[in-house]
Amino acid sequence: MDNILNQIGIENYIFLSVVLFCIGIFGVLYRRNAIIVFMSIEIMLNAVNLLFVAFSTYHQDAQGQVFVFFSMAVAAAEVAVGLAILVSIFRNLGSISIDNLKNLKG
Amino acid sequence: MIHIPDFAHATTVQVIFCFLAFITVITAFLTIFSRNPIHSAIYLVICFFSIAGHYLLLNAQFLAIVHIIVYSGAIMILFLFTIMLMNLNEQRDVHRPRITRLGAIVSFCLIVIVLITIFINSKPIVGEYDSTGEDFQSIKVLGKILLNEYMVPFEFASILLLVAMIGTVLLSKKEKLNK
Amino acid sequence: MEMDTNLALLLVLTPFLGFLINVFFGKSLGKTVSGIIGTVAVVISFIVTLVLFDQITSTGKAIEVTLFDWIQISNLKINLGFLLDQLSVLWLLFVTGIGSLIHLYSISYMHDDENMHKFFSYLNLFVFFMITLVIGSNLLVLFIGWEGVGLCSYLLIGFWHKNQDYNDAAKKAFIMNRIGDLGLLIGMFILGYTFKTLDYTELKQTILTIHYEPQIAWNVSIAALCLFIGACGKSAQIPLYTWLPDAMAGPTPVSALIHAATMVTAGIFMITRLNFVFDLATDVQTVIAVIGAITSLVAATIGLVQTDIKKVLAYSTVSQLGLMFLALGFGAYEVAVFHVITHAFFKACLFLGSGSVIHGLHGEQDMRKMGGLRKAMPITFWTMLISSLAISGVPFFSGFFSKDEILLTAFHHSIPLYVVGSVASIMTAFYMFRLMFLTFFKEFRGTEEQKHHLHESGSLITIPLIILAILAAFGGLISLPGHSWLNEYLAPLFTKVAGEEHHLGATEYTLMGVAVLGGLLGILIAYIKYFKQDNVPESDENITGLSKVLYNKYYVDEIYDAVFVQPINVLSKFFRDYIETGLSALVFGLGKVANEIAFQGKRLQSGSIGLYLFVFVLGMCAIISYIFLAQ
Amino acid sequence: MNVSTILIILLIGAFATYFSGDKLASKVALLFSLAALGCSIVLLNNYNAGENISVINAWITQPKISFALNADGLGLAMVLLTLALTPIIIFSSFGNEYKNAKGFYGLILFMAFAMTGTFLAADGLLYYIFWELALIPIYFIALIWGNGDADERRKAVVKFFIYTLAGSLFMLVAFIYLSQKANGSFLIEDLYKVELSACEQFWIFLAFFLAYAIKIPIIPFHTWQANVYQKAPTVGTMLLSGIMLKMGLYSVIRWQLPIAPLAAKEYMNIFIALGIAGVIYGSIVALRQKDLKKLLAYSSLAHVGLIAAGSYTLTLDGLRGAVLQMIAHGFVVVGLFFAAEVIFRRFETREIAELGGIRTQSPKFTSMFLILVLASVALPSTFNFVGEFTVLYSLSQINIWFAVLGGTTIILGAYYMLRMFQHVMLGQTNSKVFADVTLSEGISFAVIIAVLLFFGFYPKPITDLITPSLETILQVINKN
Repeated sequence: MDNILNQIGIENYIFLSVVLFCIGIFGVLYRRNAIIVFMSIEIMLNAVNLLFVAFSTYHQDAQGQVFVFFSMAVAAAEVAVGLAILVSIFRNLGSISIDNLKNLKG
Repeated sequence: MIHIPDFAHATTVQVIFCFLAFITVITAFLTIFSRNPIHSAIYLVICFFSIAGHYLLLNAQFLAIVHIIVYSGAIMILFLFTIMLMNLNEQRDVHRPRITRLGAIVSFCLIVIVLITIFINSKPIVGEYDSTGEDFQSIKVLGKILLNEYMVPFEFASILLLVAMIGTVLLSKKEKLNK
Repeated sequence: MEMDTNLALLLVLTPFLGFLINVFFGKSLGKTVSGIIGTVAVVISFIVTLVLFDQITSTGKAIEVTLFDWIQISNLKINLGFLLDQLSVLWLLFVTGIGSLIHLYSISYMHDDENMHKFFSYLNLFVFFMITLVIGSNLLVLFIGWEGVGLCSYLLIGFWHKNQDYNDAAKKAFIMNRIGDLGLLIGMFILGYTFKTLDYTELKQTILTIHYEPQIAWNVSIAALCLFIGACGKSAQIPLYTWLPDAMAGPTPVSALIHAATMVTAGIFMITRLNFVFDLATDVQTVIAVIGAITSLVAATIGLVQTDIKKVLAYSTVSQLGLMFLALGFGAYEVAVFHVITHAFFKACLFLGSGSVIHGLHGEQDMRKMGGLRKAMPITFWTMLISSLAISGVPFFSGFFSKDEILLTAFHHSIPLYVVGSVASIMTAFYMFRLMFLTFFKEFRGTEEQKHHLHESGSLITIPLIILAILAAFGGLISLPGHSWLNEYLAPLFTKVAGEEHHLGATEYTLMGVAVLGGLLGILIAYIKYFKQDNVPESDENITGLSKVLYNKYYVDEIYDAVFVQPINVLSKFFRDYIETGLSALVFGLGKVANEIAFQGKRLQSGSIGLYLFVFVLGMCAIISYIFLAQ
Repeated sequence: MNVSTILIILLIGAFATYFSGDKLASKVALLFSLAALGCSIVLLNNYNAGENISVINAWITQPKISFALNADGLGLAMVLLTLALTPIIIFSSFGNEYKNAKGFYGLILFMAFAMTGTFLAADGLLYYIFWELALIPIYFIALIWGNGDADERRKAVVKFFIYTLAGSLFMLVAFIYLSQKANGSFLIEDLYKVELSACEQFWIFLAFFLAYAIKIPIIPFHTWQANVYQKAPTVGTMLLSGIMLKMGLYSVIRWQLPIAPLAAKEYMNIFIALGIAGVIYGSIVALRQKDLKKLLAYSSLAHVGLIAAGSYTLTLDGLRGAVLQMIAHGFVVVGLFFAAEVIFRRFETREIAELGGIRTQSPKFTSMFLILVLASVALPSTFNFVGEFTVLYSLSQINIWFAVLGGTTIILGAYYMLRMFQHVMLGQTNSKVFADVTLSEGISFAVIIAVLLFFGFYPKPITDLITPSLETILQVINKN
């Protein structure tokens, strides 16, 4: 069975991941809505996952996929908890703009 | 260095890759730029689907399925529910000062440039794309690795999910304020 | 050897024992008993001294006693040991002898004081330290005594401690002495590292055998100068003399014992002891002579106009000490020692006599309120008269011989200093007889009540007076010109041929005549001014012109106060109020700076997540570019 | 039996005191401190008989840190000073009532434990631990049982704590650097052997100096001193001035000089000058102090300046004189602070202006106080004279002007001490009643005075004890 990367090239996956990751960062910085920020974080996670899988194929090694598997589990847990926190913030403040979260101000 | 796809003689795989990559990037952008959070969520779902497509392309069927189940199925539903629960719409979105946007764009450009420069600068030596012939990405192989070598982390992952579940329940329980 | 050790210990420790007994049990023993204990302790020392004296004169050998190692310093070892030779035994003789008399005197004199046992304990302690000073075998043991007598002087000047003026005087004496002590210490250091020993005998041997280099000669000169500063402090020479007149605040027996006869001569003792060092430093000897002469003149001029009977005697003491230093400066140690001895006799007698007068007048010390005491106190009068004649240099009294020798020596070395010394002697004769006339002749000028109580003092007071007067009259016999027993006795001590024996030629007789005439002139002026013309010194506010300057002691105290004491006090206040606060503020300032940084840093934590993220991304960019791009 | 026995006794004593309750605490503390003293005397005998009483046990292997207690003559002399003063200090406090006495006395013993450890430790890190450990009890003693306005006191004590702690951190850095050079060993012998360049030595020397200069204190690092002395309870002041200062001085001799000998030689004059500047400065500032304890604090500053100057001469005389003077000063200053406390117990004030006229009421106290004052101004025949003379002599060997300037302590010291004595004790009888010393107060004074006078005439036992170890240290200093 042929390695699919022969036709695509690992570097393209790297570029794609980088771009995706940067979009995630951009989203985090650009938006004030906590939910969108969350989504951006998910994009970043996926960028990394994608790279893992690409390299897993490149090295012909399943370990990379195991990592992705775990990272998905963590992402799921993170989103669940994060959204729960957002809900309770929304309940208390009536808004989920991260500008309102300034209780850590020095 | 940069492998420029030769569109004239593009193979099917290359075409699929370009298409998927295009969708991924565009929807990711749209996720961020949509004013309505629901639209954002929908775009994100599309983005996730295209990533799953990538996985399939890379022959990681199991992960592709899991990805669709977990991300598009579980996580995105959670997002949508939350958005609906909060009744967020465009008006809810706060005004962003210009400086924030500028800062975001600057840092975006900066990090893209930095990462790509690093990548180019590091002069990666791409070896042969060898193939073992074994279908190492099959559930069979993955399952063996996961339950042998990664047994303990696997169990911890389950504990993590359990804890997250309990935490979520506790957090979203309505507190009795001022009583 | 065992015997000698015991004798030496007996000599030293008896007064100390007396001190201990009086300190711990004095109060319960009662005044008279404590007085007797104190006196007996000193008398025992005196007897031991006589035994030792006998031994020394018969064998001619010095006795050395070493008790144990005291201070260890890498290249010199300092023993606690005693050296009993001709000089120390001679000194001991009059220290313990006059000490005994003064103790005896004090039993009566101090009888009205509630703290008499303390007085005697201090006196005994003084004798103990004085003996230590005299018989120490090295400079450091001398220093124990040196500072110890300073301490006793402090305690005794401030004996009436309720009066803060007296306490000031005591403090001043102690501190002035300490200035000298620093000089002495420095001198010791230099001698120590130049010759690797501080022991007299070894020092002498080293100095006599050492190969001379300019460096060593220079060190010796500096050391001699420093030692002389020490002597200045203790023996009240310019510029450190001002404490002695103030020291008259103490009880009169103290003035007699410490501030006239014994302690103040310690400087002369030390210089005589180290004659071999001073002989090498001729420049320093000149300094000593000049300082001695100036001191003697300055003190004499101040003495001319003082009205306090004890102050007159104090300045006279300073003046006489100056004369002794004059002799020391010329290397005529035996002459200085001779004058020390005669001076001890007549000055102790004068002080005790003045004490008797003060006792009789219930504490009055101002001569303007005395007069006519001759009839009421005949013994005091006659003994004081003898002593005054002796100090004035009237022929055949002891002072005549000793003072004459000093002036002769001066004449042989330096005519100007001879003139200065002679003028001081004439003044001495004048003010002593001024004192006599004002005190004992004419009518009594005090209150009626005092007049009513006028009486001769008791026998405990008069007996010492008589003994001292006899000594003052005949003390000169120990060193008659031509047949000096003293010179022969002291000869082993000196490295140089003991002062070329003055052959009594025409010059000498002329000089003697001049000196006698001078003395008589002084007495005559005093007679005319205070007996014939019946002058009484003006009261304080009427004194004008030169005599005001003299009366105020050339304002030296004020000058010292303005030049040394006040600046130090101002500096102290400045340090306390500004430097200390400043330094403290500096340390607190460091804390405040940290606080301020924290406060400013706190504002950076605006709570804006967007900003945090932005900075975070920038930081990440920086770090990864550094890691991957900065090769 | 070895020196760790002393530490164990003190530590057990500290806990036993704490658990014995408020009423018994002082007695238990006294008992244990005396036991420790007895133990140390027995050990001294063994040491003199040639027995090895040092301890060395591996503690942590990587980096190599050992539980090493080295009892040589110098260490033993300092331990004896600590353990002789501790019972006196505890005994002297019997006249006072303290709240929560069990804590108070427990802390005293704990502090004695830490200080003894500092004097014995032969391992850099162990030494550092003991060094810092000693700071904690005194912090609480001064803070909780001190006097004066609570806010002011807290300020002064916290300043002291942070200041000294900050200084010590530099020392820790120096130790870590040294151990890197010594292949990870903190043992003192290994640290002595480390070959350092002149530049490294300079920085190491400076780091040590900062720690010690603050602790000793040498000007201009002394600003904590007067305030803390004034605010701390007298027991705390005694511990601080009598023993804790000596930790700094001892460490100069034990650690700073042998580890960085080149720097010590190179900058000798500067540090001697700093010490002597302290002498003059302290004396002059002491002249115009209004508070008795503050005056004594500044006098202490002057004295330790001289001791430090003596140590920095790097001569046997200087070191020996410094150690002698340390011990002498320890006793004298404890005695003087106790005298201040005795006055405070009766008059409730330490303002010199409000005192005076005590002598007529209490001859015994006056005599004892006077003897202490005289010892403090180094009258010959007191122990202090022996120390001061030796130190001044060593200074005169370096440069005669050092001796002259350092010698001004003789004059200025007499000036401020006698001035203080005059205004505190002499003058017209005070209108307030001053009871003469009680028996227990008298015993404390008598012990101190006896020590001062005995060693004033016969310092040989101590000189013989300390000289060999000082010679060893000098050999290390002069090895290259």
